[in-house]
Amino acid sequence: MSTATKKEHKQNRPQRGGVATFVEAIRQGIWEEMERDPSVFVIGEDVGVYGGAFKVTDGLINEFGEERVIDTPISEAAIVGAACGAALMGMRPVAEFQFIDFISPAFDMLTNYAAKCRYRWGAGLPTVFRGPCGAGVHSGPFHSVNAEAFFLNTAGLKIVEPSTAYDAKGLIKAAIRDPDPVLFFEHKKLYRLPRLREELPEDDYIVEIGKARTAREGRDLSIITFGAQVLTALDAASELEREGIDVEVVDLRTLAPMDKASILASVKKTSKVLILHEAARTGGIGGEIAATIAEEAFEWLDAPVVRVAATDTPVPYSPPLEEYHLPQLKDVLDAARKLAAY
Amino acid sequence: MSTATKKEHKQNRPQRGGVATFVEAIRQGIWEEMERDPSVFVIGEDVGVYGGAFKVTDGLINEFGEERVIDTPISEAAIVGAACGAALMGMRPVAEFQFIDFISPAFDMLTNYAAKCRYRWGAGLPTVFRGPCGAGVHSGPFHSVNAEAFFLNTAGLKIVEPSTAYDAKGLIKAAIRDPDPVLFFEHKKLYRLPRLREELPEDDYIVEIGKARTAREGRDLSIITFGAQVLTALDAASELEREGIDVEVVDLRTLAPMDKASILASVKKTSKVLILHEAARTGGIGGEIAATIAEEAFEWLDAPVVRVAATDTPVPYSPPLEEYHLPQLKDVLDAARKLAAY
Amino acid sequence: MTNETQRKAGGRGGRSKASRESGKKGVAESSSSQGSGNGASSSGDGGASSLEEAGQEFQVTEMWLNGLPSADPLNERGELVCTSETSLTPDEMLELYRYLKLTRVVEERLVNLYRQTKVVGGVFRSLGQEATAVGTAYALETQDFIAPLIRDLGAVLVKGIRPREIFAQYMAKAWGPSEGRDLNIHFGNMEKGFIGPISHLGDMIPVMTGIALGGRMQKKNLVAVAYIGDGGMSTGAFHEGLNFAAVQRLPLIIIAEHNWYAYSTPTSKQTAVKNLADKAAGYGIPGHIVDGNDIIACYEVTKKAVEHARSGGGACIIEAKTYRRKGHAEHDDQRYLPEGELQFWETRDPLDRYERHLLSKGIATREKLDEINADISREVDEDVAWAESSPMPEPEKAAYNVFDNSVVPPAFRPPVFGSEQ
Amino acid sequence: MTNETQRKAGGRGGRSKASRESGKKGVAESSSSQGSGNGASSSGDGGASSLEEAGQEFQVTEMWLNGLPSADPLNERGELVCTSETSLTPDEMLELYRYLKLTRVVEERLVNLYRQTKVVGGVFRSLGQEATAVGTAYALETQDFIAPLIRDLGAVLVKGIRPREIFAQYMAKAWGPSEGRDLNIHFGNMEKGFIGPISHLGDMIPVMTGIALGGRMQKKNLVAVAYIGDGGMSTGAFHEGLNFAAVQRLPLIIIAEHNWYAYSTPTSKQTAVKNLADKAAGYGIPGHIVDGNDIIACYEVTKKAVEHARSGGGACIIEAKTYRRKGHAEHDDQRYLPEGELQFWETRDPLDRYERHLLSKGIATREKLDEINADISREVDEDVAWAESSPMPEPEKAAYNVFDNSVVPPAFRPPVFGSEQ
Ligand SMILES: Cc1ncc(C[n+]2csc(CCOP(=O)(O)OP(=O)(O)O)c2C)c(N)n1
Ligand SMILES: Cc1ncc(C[n+]2csc(CCOP(=O)(O)OP(=O)(O)O)c2C)c(N)n1
Ligand SMILES: [Mg+2]
Ligand SMILES: [Mg+2]
Repeated sequence: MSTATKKEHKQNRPQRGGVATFVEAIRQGIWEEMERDPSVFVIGEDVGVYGGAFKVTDGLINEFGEERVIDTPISEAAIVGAACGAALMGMRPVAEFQFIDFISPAFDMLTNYAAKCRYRWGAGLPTVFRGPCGAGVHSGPFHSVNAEAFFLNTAGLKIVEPSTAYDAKGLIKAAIRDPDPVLFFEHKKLYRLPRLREELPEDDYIVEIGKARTAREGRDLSIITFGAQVLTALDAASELEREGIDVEVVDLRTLAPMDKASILASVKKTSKVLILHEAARTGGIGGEIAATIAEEAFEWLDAPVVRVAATDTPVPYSPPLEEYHLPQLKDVLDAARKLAAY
Repeated sequence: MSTATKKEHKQNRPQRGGVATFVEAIRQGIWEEMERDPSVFVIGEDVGVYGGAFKVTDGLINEFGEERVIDTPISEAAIVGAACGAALMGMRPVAEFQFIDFISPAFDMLTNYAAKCRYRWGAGLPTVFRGPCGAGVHSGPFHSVNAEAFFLNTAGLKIVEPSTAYDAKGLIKAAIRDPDPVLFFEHKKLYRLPRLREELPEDDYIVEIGKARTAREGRDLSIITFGAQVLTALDAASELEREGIDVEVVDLRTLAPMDKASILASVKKTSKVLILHEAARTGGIGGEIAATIAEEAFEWLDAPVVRVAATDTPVPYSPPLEEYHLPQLKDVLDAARKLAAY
Repeated sequence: MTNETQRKAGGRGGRSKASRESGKKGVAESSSSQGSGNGASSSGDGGASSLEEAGQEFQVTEMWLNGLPSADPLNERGELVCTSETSLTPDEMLELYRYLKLTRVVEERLVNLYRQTKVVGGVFRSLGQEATAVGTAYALETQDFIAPLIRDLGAVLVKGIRPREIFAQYMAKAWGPSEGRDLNIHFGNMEKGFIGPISHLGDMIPVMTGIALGGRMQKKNLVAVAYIGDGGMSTGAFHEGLNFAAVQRLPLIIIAEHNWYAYSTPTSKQTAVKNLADKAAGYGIPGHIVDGNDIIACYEVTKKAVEHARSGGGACIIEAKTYRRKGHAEHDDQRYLPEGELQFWETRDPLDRYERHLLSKGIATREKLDEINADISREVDEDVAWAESSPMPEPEKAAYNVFDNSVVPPAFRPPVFGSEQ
Repeated sequence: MTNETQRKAGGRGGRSKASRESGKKGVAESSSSQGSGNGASSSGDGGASSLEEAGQEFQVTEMWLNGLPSADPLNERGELVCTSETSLTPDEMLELYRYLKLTRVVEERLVNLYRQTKVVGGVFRSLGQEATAVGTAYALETQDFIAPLIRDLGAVLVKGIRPREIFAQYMAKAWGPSEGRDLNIHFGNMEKGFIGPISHLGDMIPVMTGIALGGRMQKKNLVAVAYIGDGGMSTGAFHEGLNFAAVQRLPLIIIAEHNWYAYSTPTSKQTAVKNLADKAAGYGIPGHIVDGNDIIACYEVTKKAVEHARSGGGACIIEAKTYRRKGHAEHDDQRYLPEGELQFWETRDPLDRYERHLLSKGIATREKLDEINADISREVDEDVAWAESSPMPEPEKAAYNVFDNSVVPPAFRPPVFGSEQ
């Protein structure tokens, strides 16, 4: 699939803040943390001279050298294991998966070693495991995964997925400073999306892990979502506004530990919930969200909890098939209208 | 942890039916399928002369030889990959994980190769991946996992977990005859539990994959569960009966594809639901069940959907800690009483 | 002399006895299968580590010579050709040419279609390394199986997959073998002995171990050939799969394509061995080294390995030294290449070289080759047209075939509030 | 001669030049680090594959001799002792004895406690292979790190972990280092350079690669030692971790404990190589072979490897040939053992052997050893008493420390209907 292109070289130090794309915001965040803290280093496949498949680490090697920007063999389990070992020594690794699909060979290292170390003997592992996730760019079954649900049942892993440039920078910096392992998922569709270009503060800032964000205030129903689907939700909201339906959009930002308080607050406000995610419906994170609501906000509900998600198949390659598989704006509108009318 | 003991040798052919334990029922099922179909073979670590860590494959090598009972190196990814390759050739492998905890190094092979083959190019893989799961026997963080939720979001894998000897035999036989990959989880606590000894039919039978079972009829509330927790649910039901609470217990048996119809039928009958599972609460399969109910049976609900599960930690080793972590009878009773009183 | 000292030592050193002997055939044996193997792998501070230690300053000869025959096969005019010792008939050699050229032409067409944005997703070229895929696959029988890499289009064509299937796949069309569900060569054809790969590198090694295992159980006398890159060999799946095959003495042949890069990563950052074939020693199997740009040498070494495997000799590794002249995919700017490297490899182009071989050895006339090329263009034109004429898949088709739909229904999008309301 | 022919060839063959030379120290070098290495690994159809091909009929000498020094070190009376060439002082040799004996005694105590059902879970013995763990670990400095296997209790004790911690762990007590959260040696102590393993075999190799990587970044001059079994080397994690360490030339030493079984699986079903050290060749690093029951040889070979690694020489594999005399765990009936195997290995018990060595070489008197043993019993009695006096953990403690609780609250069981009602 087409990743970064020749034109986009930004070998040099990124500016501090200023107008930035989603990818540039993450690059700024990592760069600033490496300047701030010598124990921070980057490790992964093709992250050095090449600057990463999506150029997230572009230029870092020129600034920080091979010692702190490490190209590895094609060995995801070793990347995770080595990151954990280095973290035990007091380093703060930021490990890249070239695509989040390739986190799966490291599933064991993440869920059994990284996740359980502090619990077993008090050894916290300040580690970040990041990479491009998500579908919608016709990359087929092996370059499109949304992996959050694979890890949600394993205590000890934080999961973060931003949807704005501001949050991306603030959250990657928070993740790097976090005392525990953080899985940081970046939807590849957002990296260079003009719509997400925004002015970032010059000064150092972080966005706290574990806190959702109200992307849009509304009274009639809540769409609870995250990542690239926040944009679908916002588009649906403006369209529904014209129909007199006032939609609130909650951007979770952190998927584990989940911000239950914000979810429940929104539900109690609107009494109707639509959960939207890009991964397959069955076994997806929507189940956890719906269960939490059905359990803790039952009395406030005026309608069934509705999930809009991908169909229960792998992510197909061909555009018409992928479009059928993925949740579309029309699916959200349809569900929202039925919910509103319920 | 203590697995099988010297006394238990059953090197010879098991009887057809008769009174059998849970482990013996599975052994009977595999044995009979190997007799019936020469393409069925067993592959895994120590499954040959040793007969498997829990003796599920005991004696098979004497009967069927090294060609069809294959001891492998400690290579779970290779076990799964080789099983898939052999299945492409028309064989029907039954692969054992010594403990289901060790399925994690094969997560990639299972979710990316096994699960997607038919969808990608029509090559169905009749494969069974089985092994002992579950906690409660003080085996610590790495010999106690309940892994169903790891796989629930990956389309293409069936997941089965029986709770009786009859079902165990009928389901392992159905799994071996199934045209698609089946993950078959056997709770190690059930293997030799006297309570589960029962008379099995002499004749060949299977239990259909995808169908839940009503383990107990009731009017007041439904406990939806599976595996070893079915016993906890039944114990709770009899205790609550004395208090005049009539509990229905649904044993899912198959976790994917889930028997929604049976779940919804029970909910519509009792209007109150308690979901019980042994894995950690957050991100567990209970979320999917609760979401399905909140979405499709909302109008029939008279109370919040309650989940009783393990706490969100690894499985600790020391008995008092493990007891705190795992759902206990008292937790089920407490939740059921509150639900009934709601 | 220990491996470290080898790694430090410079100079070209001498060729090993083994490789000198087999030099005529462009085939060497590595330390793993040779007492004198260490000679071979200590021969010059070659390849990877020379690039590494010279800080990316390119050292053509050492990089190239390392582990390979002492002398390139040359024709009378002193031009680089292919090994002349072969059991191939002239007709077979022409067929081999046809596949080699076809591979190049199909890929060039794919690039055109890509530029016309008719290809969905990326195009991954094998420019400069086509001889490895074509030559090795040509040594197989119909009952044998291959699991190629994305860059082994040539092997797929040799196995009988038609260009139209490839074009349709790349264009995500309904008539493609995966009906638009997966991309490029990600499909399979059991009748033709072709198991398409998945993206996750290394995973096909255990799968091909299973193909060989199943084949043995069924008394099929087949050989399984799995292609893997210098990068893919670093995966755990590669290790587990090959180790298991070696223990079981299964007929699994690993074609290790040493094209010097894994995406942007040079081999020196992938492994500390000199030759990928050296890895065979860790599995107790033989390792062979061949000039991957000498199509006849590739055929010959594979032919022997196949016979050996088929007769119960077990697994082996064949390292083909070649070079990936294009970037990882079309978007890759190759900024990581050292000066002069590309130019050197252009002079070793496997197609030019084989053409020269056929002509100067009088195996074919220019006219004959033109005929073949014209024929190829015709076929490719037809197949592109066919593929373009294919419709895109019906959206709803996406719901089918997750499971056998006679057992489990298709995965349609459920109605809001579910099927129960 | 290729590996196959090696595998088929029978007979003992001659020792390799390398191993003959280093024989005095009970240390041989394998093909991976020796030009003459193939000699070593072709020396006799030894080890695994002899057992395999003889259909489990035991062939002591070949199994034993394969890859090892030609001659066992014997004392005047012709009894088996340890290598006499050593830099160890008499006091150090007595300390070494203390650790060796302590390991044996602690394990025997654990078995008693197990029989009294005071141990929760299983007991995994290292009976007969204690010298490997103790001898290799004794060669390390305080700043060095180890990741032992479950059977390397001896290494853990050498690293300064007290028996009481082990007893408390096995009994799942609150005073145990993991406070009852994990079992046996599944804990760690960064100050003492001890990283406890997890159950998943192979996973500690990448982790120790990271320890070495982090140590280098921090300019700590440390060496990382990872223990792995004949079985564990078959895992993908082992391959990925060691390969990465080799590429980075990190100071990682792999102690490959060749104790002939992985649970019930013989080495012949685990790998097709003769010597585990042969696997070093696949990583471009040296491999060494040592008599794992000769505690001094284990110390010496590790000492050299550590110096080499510390001075920038990169990773290596040390294969220790030893034997697991007990079953995988207490419940294992060892039904899979060939006749005579146990008996043979009893005669090579590393503790008897070292005691004999110390006495017959006049390094220690019987009285001195008795003194040490009395001292050990005293310590072990005390520590068992201490551990038994520990309470079991408070149930609620189970909720703490999944995350840093100053950031994320403990994971208590939530109230029914949730915190919101
Ligand atoms: C397990 C895994 N990790 C990462 C990737 C991403 N990736 C795709 S191709 C590639 C480089 C492959 O290099 P090599 O194995 O040498 O094959 P070549 O492209 O040179 O033919 C990488 C890293 C992958 N496909 N699989
Ligand atoms: C990845 C993985 N698979 C399976 C197991 C189960 N298991 C525990 S110990 C063991 C045998 C280990 O043998 P070896 O590596 O030779 O070590 P030894 O017990 O001989 O010291 C097995 C298969 C495991 N712990 N990890
Ligand atoms: Mg390559
Ligand atoms: Mg062992």
